[in-house]
Amino acid sequence: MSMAQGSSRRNGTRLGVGLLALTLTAACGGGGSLGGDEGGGEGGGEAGGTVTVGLVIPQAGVYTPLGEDMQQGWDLYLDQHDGQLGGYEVETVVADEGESPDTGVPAVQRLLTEGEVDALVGIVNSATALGVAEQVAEAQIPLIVANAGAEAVTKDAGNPYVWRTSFTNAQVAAAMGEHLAAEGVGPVYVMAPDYAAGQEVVAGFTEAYEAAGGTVAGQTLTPFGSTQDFQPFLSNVQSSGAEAVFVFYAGGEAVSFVQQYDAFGLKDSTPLYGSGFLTEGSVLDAQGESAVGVRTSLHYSTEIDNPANTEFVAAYQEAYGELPTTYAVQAYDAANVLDSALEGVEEVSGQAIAEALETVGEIDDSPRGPWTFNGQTPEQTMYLREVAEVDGTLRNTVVTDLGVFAQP
Amino acid sequence: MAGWFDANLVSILNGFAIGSLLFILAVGLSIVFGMMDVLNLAHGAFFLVGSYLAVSFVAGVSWGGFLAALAVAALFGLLAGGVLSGMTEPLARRPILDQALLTLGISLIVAEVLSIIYGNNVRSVPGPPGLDGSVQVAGSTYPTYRLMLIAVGLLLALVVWLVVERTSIGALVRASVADREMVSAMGIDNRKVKFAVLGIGSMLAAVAGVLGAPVYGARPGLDKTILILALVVVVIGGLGSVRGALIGALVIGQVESLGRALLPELASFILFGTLALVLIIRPRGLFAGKVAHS
Amino acid sequence: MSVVPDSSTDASGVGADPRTGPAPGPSRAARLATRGIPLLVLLVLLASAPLFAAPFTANTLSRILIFALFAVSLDLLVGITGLPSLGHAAYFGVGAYTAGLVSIHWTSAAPVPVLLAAAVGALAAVATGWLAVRSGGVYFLMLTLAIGELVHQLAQSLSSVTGGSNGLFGIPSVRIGGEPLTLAGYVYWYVLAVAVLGFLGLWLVARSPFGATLRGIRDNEPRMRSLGYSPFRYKYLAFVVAGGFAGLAGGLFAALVRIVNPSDAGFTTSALILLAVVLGGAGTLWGPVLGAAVVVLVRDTFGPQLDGHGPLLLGVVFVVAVYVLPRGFAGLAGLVPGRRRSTGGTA
Amino acid sequence: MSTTLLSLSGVSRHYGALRAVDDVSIDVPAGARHALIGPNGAGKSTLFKLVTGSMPVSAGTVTLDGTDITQLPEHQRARRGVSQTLQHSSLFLSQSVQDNVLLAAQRQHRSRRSLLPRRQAAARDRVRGLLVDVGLEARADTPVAALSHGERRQLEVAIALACEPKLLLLDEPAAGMSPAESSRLVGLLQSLPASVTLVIVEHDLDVVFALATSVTVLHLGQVLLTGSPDEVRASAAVQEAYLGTGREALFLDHPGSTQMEVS
Repeated sequence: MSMAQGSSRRNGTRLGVGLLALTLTAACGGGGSLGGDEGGGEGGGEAGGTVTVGLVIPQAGVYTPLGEDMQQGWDLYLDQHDGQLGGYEVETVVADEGESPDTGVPAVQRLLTEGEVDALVGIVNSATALGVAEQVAEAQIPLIVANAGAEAVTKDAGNPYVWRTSFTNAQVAAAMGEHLAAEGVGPVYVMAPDYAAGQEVVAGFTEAYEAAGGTVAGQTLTPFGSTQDFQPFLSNVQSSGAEAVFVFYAGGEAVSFVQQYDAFGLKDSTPLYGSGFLTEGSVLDAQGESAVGVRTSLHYSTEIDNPANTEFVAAYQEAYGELPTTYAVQAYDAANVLDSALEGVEEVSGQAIAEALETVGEIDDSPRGPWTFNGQTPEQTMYLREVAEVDGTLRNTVVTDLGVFAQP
Repeated sequence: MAGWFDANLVSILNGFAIGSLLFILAVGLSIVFGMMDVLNLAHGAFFLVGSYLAVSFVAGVSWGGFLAALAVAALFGLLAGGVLSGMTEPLARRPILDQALLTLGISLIVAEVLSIIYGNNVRSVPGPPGLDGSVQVAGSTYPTYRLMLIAVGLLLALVVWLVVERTSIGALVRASVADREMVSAMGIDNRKVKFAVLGIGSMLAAVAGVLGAPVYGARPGLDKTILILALVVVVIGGLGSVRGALIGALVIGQVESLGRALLPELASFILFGTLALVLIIRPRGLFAGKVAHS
Repeated sequence: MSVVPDSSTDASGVGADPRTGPAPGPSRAARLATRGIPLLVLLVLLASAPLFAAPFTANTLSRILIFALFAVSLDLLVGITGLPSLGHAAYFGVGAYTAGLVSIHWTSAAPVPVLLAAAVGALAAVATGWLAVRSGGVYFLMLTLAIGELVHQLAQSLSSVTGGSNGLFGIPSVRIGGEPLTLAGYVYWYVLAVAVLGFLGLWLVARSPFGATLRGIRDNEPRMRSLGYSPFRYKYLAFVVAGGFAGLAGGLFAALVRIVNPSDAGFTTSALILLAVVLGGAGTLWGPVLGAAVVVLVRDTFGPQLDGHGPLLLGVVFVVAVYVLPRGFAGLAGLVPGRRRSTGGTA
Repeated sequence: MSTTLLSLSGVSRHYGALRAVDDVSIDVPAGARHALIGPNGAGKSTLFKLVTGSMPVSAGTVTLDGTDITQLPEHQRARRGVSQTLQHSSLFLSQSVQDNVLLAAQRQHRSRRSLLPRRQAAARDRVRGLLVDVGLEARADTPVAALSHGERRQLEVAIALACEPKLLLLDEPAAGMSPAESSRLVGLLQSLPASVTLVIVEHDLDVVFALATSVTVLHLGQVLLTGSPDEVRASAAVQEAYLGTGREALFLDHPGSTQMEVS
């Protein structure tokens, strides 16, 4: 197609006009984009009627399994509560977050400006959460982040409209850092993928671990998204003299890492610790036997012994035929939080919901145990988990709880 | 020096395992391009089909499953290559970019169909019985399956080498790379040659997918990563050259293994850095099979 | 030096056949009427869009304009010069990061961020282009891919500057005369103004003798050498110009989305924009504008509503486009009978 | 005829054992009309490539206007005034006749960096003049792909002249032309001022003897003889060379289009 068609410029104009007509048709519902804050603040349901929630989760790309879990957690809560939150009928609008902000930000923008939603729930990717934080504030629509763990979501980029029911990367890592130092485990080699979450985990772990007297044997940030084979890095672990390894990996990298850690013989000599995502969800099945004995820290496990969790796990298994994951719990709790907030809302608006979120207080019926908002992100119990076979399936058994941690 | 060698022996060994797999994958890509100017960006997707076939036939549980997966993958690859050959035929006189876009589109569709069939979870495949453990190599633990991969890879490399360099079919292939017009002037149907070469190239990709499954597993997105590695191998080696594909695969195998072990801080840059470096020194790769593409 | 006196033959030559030579007065006016007026109408329609388009539509239109400018800058390489690049997003990304950093750390007063974005985009092309344009064909494709991946990786790793994979967030709104532009409609007008100037710049480059030289290199590089042109120098210059305009588009992107992340400089963005160029019809400048519109609509507007089957739709678009639109939308327009201009072309 | 414009000294081009051009030395004075003749495979086209720089020499030096240009790349030689028409037509097929010539003319008329179309007027005037000269004025807007073979040869000449050459190398310019086109071409070449030095390879000896002031005969890559047209006609050695190739008919009049050149 490199041959120029130098003589058809005029036709382009005609097609261009056609395109414009197309976009105008698409815009027929709009009323101009120069007005004040009509972007959605006025949208939504009437009092006592419905509340429209935008569920923004990955339906394509590498994060799709997380999106599926979150959808199921969200749906389960609604099913258990007759499709109502705080007395309002809930209408859920699902949008595909995709893999990166390139797809996630427009998806949110679309919901904000024409989906007429009253609140947003979801967001796996931290960059997407950070990219929309200011926009949700401008549109005065609260966003309840149900996964993205970047510290900045509720700090540097935080505002009254951005809430989180999940965790922060450093929060999870710091719990393990304190624990390993207290147990006298070390020196520890630290590994994580070379992207923002990995860097936050490494920093969070190292800070907590060294503050409590631990010694780091070395650290490596591995190329993110292009590392299939961890052997080259594992050989550096072996020569560093480390007594234990702490890592943060998720998804395909978590599977490769845990399997190769076993296959190259490190599992027998050097115990493996990690942030909980290393063995969370479907990756655990793929890791198989290699994962047994791996210890991780996280704010949830299916094996937590409390009535809310027992009931939740049973209901989830019945509904979907599989064990819940922390991603499902985060979305489930987002629904729970909205439920409490909407109780006190007289007339549904984004602003009213955001204000009501301030007064939610302790969530005492969460499967993860009671937790509260602190700085609009959970202050919650961290659990030390160990992978073991229970009833023929691999699970993250709870060894002990590590105490309550806020966002560091 | 001996100490250094001992410390990095496993990395070097591992580089050969990766290199072997990459060669099986890349040689088809290279020859197809050299002969037919078809830049097959669906190559990675065919690899992933092979990996998922390994999942389907539970290749890790028995040798029967493993061999069945290999056979079905080979058959699939032949058929897919044949179909692709037919699909690219109307584009033969169009710029390379058109075929690249077509095959990129096909790879997106294949990957999406795979994710509909198999879901989006990461799947792992153990090695077949007897190869799923690890052995001691010079004091270090090394997975047995990867040792076999080196052997199979080198064996396949030898077979492809012999076929291309020593048989009449190979002579035809080499002549096609060097001068396509001359070959068609000799009365040989270019389309048949293309059909065969694309079929065999795609077959090798799917077979590599099965062979690679116990190492890389099967997951969405693996096709892209693998395709880029194979493209780098092919370009470093020189398009259309079997020898280039072999050297390129071994170089990239070591870069991805030994290189990353020695320079972990630069691990993210080392692959494309190597590519850029080779092309600065040799703008047409190490063993250009063809003088010019314009 | 004039080899043959041409003053006498000149007049008769032109007079003998009115189709040759520069258009005399009436034909020029007619051309203005047939081409200028629809263009003017289009511009007026585009400019008035925010008056009746919803914010999301204005936002989508802004995206389309930005990707259109980006696609046209790539068309200068792919269509005009014959250099298919798979790493053009590198310069788009460099421009976006530049504009973002300038806005955060210095000023977001228009047009400073976008101008600097264009300048730094061009500088990045100066630094990397000499390497890429030495080779041709698939090697050029792969080298640009490598450059793009290296820039992407750099953006990922230099997290203290770029924010790494979290992206560069918190980019303040563009300011005009001290007033921040927050509403979608005003941002759209800003994007429209800069993009139209960008299109004009690229159009002038493509129509100039420099553009003609690039086409000559595309069609027959050895011959250009024998005419006294150094293809390397021209290809390099084209690469730098294209990088500068891609940087400009990136600067606008940062102003619109107000977050920049490494994937904006990566392979996926490069491949998409190349698709836009080919879909629209390489070498026509206006074709890629339509291609970019389709790509943006498919990926950002329809894609998120397909339950995750956006990539499937994209794949089908690729395959169908290659067969149904062999010359892109431009080729489609060329099929309309009786539309070929017969007046002397200058392109 | 005083100064030497083009000087070849010991110029050779080897392909392994094959010597396509072997130790050729020729001096072409400024303003000369110099013809190169010889049987097929004599190395005429290869010699042209060595002069234009599209092929490097294996040995020897090429001097233009007193400057050694042996190491200069092709495009820089073109800038110093070396221009050529190629034996195998090498045009920009997708572009119009006018634009083809413009590509050559714009480099001369100091306008190649100007963005505004108005500034290109000088180059356009020159193009129009040249198209009239070669007889293609009616075809200015035709795409080259639609031209006949003879018309393409005419266009080649226009492009070569648009480079405003000091040294114009013509490789079988009349091949494939009708007698009328051919004589028009001869007229055009004859009208070129003395500031243009011509070197022409041509099988049509009518054309050669109508134009040439001096002739070099090449045989098997070597210079057999350089002299005036009359000397060449009379030379026994030249007759011998042609007879030896079984090409007795060469000195008879015949159209050049049947010639196949191997170089």
